[in-house]
Amino acid sequence: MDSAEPILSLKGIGKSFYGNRVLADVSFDVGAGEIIGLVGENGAGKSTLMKILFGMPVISETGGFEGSIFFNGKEARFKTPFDALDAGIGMVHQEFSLIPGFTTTENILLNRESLNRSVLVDIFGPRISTLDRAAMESRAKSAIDKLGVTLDPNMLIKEMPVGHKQFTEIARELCRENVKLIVLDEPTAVLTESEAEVLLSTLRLLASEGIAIIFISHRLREVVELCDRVVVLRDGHKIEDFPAKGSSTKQIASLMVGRSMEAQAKIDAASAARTIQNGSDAGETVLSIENLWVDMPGETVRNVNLSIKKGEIFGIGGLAGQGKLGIPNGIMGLSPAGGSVVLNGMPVALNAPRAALERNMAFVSEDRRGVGLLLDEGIDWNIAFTAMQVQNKFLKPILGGLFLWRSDAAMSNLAEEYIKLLEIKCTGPGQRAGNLSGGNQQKVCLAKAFALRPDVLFVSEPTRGIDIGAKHLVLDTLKKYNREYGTTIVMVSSELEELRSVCDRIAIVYEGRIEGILPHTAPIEDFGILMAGADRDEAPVALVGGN
Amino acid sequence: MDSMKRFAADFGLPRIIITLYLFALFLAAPFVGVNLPASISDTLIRIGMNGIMVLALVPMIQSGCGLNFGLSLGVIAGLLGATISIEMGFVGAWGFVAAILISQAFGAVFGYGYGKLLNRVKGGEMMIATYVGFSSVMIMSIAWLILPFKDPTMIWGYGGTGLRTTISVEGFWRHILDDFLVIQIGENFKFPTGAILVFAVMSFLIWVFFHLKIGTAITAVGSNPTYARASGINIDRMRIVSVMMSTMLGALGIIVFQQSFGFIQLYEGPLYMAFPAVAAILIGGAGVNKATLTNVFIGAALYQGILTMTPSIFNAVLKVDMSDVIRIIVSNGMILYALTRKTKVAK
Amino acid sequence: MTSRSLFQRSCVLLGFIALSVYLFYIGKGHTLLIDTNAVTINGKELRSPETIEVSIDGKPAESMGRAERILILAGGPRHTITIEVLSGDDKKVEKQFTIPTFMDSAVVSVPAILGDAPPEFWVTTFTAPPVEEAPAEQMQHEQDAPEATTEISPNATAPGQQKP
Amino acid sequence: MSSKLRLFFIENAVVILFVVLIAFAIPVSGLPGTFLMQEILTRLGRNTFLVIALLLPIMAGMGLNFGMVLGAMAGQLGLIFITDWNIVGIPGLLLAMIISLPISVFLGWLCGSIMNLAKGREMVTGFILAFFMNGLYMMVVLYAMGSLIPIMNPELLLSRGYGIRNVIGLDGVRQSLDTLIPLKVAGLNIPVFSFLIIAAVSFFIIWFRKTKIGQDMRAAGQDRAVSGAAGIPVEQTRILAIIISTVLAGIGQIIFLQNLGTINTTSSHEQIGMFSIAALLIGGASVTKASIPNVIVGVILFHLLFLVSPMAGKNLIGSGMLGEYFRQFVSYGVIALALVLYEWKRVTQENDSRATLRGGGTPAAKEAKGGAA
Repeated sequence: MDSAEPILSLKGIGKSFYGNRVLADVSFDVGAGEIIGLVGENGAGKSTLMKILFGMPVISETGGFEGSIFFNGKEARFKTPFDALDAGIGMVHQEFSLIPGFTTTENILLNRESLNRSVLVDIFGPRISTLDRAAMESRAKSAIDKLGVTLDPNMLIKEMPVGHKQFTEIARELCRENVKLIVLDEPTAVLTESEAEVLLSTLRLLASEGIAIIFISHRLREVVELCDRVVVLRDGHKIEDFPAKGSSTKQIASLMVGRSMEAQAKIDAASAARTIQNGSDAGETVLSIENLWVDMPGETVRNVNLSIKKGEIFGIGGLAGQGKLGIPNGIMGLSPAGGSVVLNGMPVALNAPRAALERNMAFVSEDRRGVGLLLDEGIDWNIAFTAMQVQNKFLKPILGGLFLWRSDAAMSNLAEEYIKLLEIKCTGPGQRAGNLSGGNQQKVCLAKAFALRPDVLFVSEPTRGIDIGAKHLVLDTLKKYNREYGTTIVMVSSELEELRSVCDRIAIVYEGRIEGILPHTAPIEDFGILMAGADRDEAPVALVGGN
Repeated sequence: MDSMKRFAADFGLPRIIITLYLFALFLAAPFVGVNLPASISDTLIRIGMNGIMVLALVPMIQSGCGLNFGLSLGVIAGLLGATISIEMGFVGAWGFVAAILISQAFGAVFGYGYGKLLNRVKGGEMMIATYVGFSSVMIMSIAWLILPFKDPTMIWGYGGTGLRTTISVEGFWRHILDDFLVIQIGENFKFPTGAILVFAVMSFLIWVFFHLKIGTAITAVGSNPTYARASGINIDRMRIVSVMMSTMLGALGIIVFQQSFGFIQLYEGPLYMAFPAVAAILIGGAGVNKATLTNVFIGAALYQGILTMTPSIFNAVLKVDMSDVIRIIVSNGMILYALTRKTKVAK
Repeated sequence: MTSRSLFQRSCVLLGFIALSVYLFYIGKGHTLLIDTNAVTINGKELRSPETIEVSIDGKPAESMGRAERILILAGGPRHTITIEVLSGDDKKVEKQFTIPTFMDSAVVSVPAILGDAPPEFWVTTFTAPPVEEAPAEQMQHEQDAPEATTEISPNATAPGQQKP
Repeated sequence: MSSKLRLFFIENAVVILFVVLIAFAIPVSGLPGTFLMQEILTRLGRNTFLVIALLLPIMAGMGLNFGMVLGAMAGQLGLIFITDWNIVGIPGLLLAMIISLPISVFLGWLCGSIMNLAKGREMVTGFILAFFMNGLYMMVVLYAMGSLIPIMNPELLLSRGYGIRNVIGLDGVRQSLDTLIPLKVAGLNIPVFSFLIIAAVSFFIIWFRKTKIGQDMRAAGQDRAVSGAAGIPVEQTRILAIIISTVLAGIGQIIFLQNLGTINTTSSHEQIGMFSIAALLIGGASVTKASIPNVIVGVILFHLLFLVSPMAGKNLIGSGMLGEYFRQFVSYGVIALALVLYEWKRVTQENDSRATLRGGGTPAAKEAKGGAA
């Protein structure tokens, strides 16, 4: 805790990708033996900050960054991750970067194995010498002992419990000669409660030995317990930098999702203008979901119960990794799911994308390039395809209906219509979707869903990674479609402000369950509580809060 | 000027070299005493012979199953069709049609099983296609020995069981397409209207197919399988349809080939049949997951052009026949070029 | 380090080259023509005994009459020839001789060896006499197999059973 | 106990299948035991080296190196030169190997770099590269040699004055390795020196696995991204694996042809890749895991089958050709089977690994189901 002279200090760090400002004037220090909790919603700039710290090539390729980094008192500009590693910064990723078929020792010392120098080195180069297994094992053991955990150095990674894998990665970072700072990105995301506890105590142990730690996590309870100070990032700005002691998860959560001034004005204006025409309990239920579970990697849905009113814009929010994205993917059959989903009184078959589409439900996926688009085909194909396959639109029967002939003319007319409607900037309906800008691609995905004239439209992260102008247009179009055609829209987004400005009611998902449903006019703090899953954990934190 | 550059870039340097090479051959022909009309007519005959085999690759490339090195499965179906039609004694046009019908039945069955297998190994199709093709050729070789064929023209001379390695279709349906409405200009220019007609009709049918609803779905599966799945397409069924089509077209292709070649080649005949067709469609500009009919036409014309012109020109000029070596280098060079392009689908 | 490894690597390279030359030298095969014709050296006419048994480098011995010539393949520059005279005073002679590397075929004269003529007379380079003998020998090696690329399938131009 | 037994059967399904097949075919073929033993001993000495050449690329995650044919071509060029210069015996063989070294290093480097361009489909690229280089090889051997490349011994050339003859007798070096240390035991002569060479190359492989470069290969083979992030030069390591494999294949081909006694210049290298890979797979190796016991067992089983099936075919159906085709079918079939098993396991592994990433997805499902019920 004695931060005589900070190991790392970031001064005025800024970064923008193609004119899109991602980080603005972020500065904070990390002293030796100090644990900093770095929190912020997805897209708040956390991962970009780490990429800048590690000198990832993607940063230099997109025009470098503003501000300066001081490491060990000296100005440091790491051009490649290896410079950062050699300087003494270790990184533990969320997905394990371990070799499954290697033992713990081999993984810990990957590419830094101790060799017994062979006589052939001069001729064939250093890599010809054989490995000194004994020395490797003792080095690995000493690193593991530093962690204060027991790991079998000869066990293969693929036979290891998840917790042990995490410790192996940390041990690998520890094994670097002059490690002074370790960055952990969502380390507890895949751990059970008990494993997480052991990890936290290990990190405290490391800190006590003078190693600085940056702990990135969405589990705010852990951040409060473990860290000395908490740095909150939102929309690329450092909002707060305060000692963790005495703070509460509720406070941190609301800081994370709190709104900057101009965004606030926008919401008040929008909500005031919109009369409450579809009140929360008026109108009959169009879609009711009971005990829904969805096996989607990183977005597991454990047990969700919802009922959505006809003509309503229903919002689903929550922190990253809590399972909000799993809900639409499960219902639309794209990820394995179970439970009961009833549309207009009739149950919908799960795990069958066709069934969901045939029941007039459409889905704009969050994974635009992967799921949402045919990058090699033209805009006309992209928009008309699903409607053609599911509702036989844009097809002319030939030979007396024996075959269905695709009418390219009808498809390009449809594309023209949506290009005008959504102001898609392109050279024409034939342009390949691949070379459209992010915003225009999102509009094409929307057009694809609108072409289906759905009763219920699921939209997932509609405004992620697109410019401000396109954001407004996309949201306005959704609202227009809801008003004119009465389409019920279920919008899943991590941008709470957007949800509050567009949706009537907003459900917050925490650890795969609905934590609570609030009207869009509810104060921001209430959302903060639900997002941190606070009410269930409030009790224990209060008890323990005194430490 | 930049449209020229863009055309050159996407047409690919090797393809430009090959086109110039062929062009040079055609230019050089008259000077070295090679009879140009005969060569052109020879090229056309060979395009008629191999065209459908090249066309057979389009469905699988479009559906993302990659280059169909297992085309020999279709060829086997064609051989079965031909031999059974001869065994039953059908002669002339009726014999030819019977051979095709029987071969389509076998092609469908083989294609279905082959498609099911390829669906299990998405991503590793090409290598498995190659060796499944090789092993099935060998099983058929054993079958040719055992199957109870009786027709004297086909079984070994001394009345043993098992079929001869090459069976002549002389008395049955030799040149039935090549001589159909043949246009004979001068004594050595012969335009095989029948064969070219069948090739054109089949290409038109394929063009129509890919304009239908199911064809569009198959193209989407090849372009982005997750997109197709999210649009309610049953990916596995579409892939199986494309594999069945490819195998059945292969069966038809080999029968058209045999009527012009004049002989049915059994046992290890079809072992390497897939490679010239794959090389041709790649020379035509197809990628590993995108193929159009223009690729088929340009590819077949270029490849067969090289195959016919090189021996005659080289013999005339250098008195040495390097055509076999050049064919190997050009065709395998093209496949290698295509394999090293950056594509995500169908390893 | 680089200068040291550069030096070591060039040593290895030179070593390989030296080894190849050495292998070429000791491996070079020669055809030895063992000859029992009479030969006159320094005015003295030397004749070979009635029947003898000759063996080169310990290979199985071959019996030879007078005025005969047999052909033996042998590798390397140094050879030992053991001649055992069967007719008359059964003397056994074992002599060493060397053949220059680039002398492909050499005539080894038995009478010269038996008659203790000076060593340089033992081996003479074989110059193929112009006509009568050469073709005979030439024919024996001629296995000019058919052209490599002829097609076996009946119709040569069409791509029958072709490798890809 | 039964699960371990079941696992044993699944792992060695291929080996067991072939042992049963051969046990059935040997009596039917009626070939005498001593003849089979002698043949197996000679073939072990002849082919094992070539099959060992396949081990390193498998370890480096590049699958079955169909491009080893390039090494065989280099070996043959070496033999052609020493036959032309008439260098005999062991020195001749050694010189042939030395000549083949630079050629196979270059071809290996070329093959490795092209495979790096087609990551994920190294095997089919190697397969096509082998055919492509075969074209170039034929151009060199049939047209360049004698005209551009001076060939001194006219007997090697075709009647047209250039291009190497189809069949070349290696009488200068024939059997020189096998008969170097003659040993006759119970009527069988055992090629002791060849077995020594095979033992030597096996120790080389075992030693190589222990070196840092061997460790890098194993790492790159299992996960290119992770080893790259750790600073291992993945691209060069993979190229090195292919270079060593090509060099060993060159030397192996020289040993193979020395035992055979003749080269047919245009075809004896083509089948070598496929036979060696089929032998390795019959020995129980897979596309990602192969060991020296797999090699030995594979060569024995493969060649036993190779010897026995034509005779078995003749006695069963009265046609030797049936056995011949059956032998070819087995070689192609075992490769197809190994490839299918490898891709099938890889695809299922990908789905399972996605499951584990879900942070114990399945418990979530059970819990919710529990909740729902």
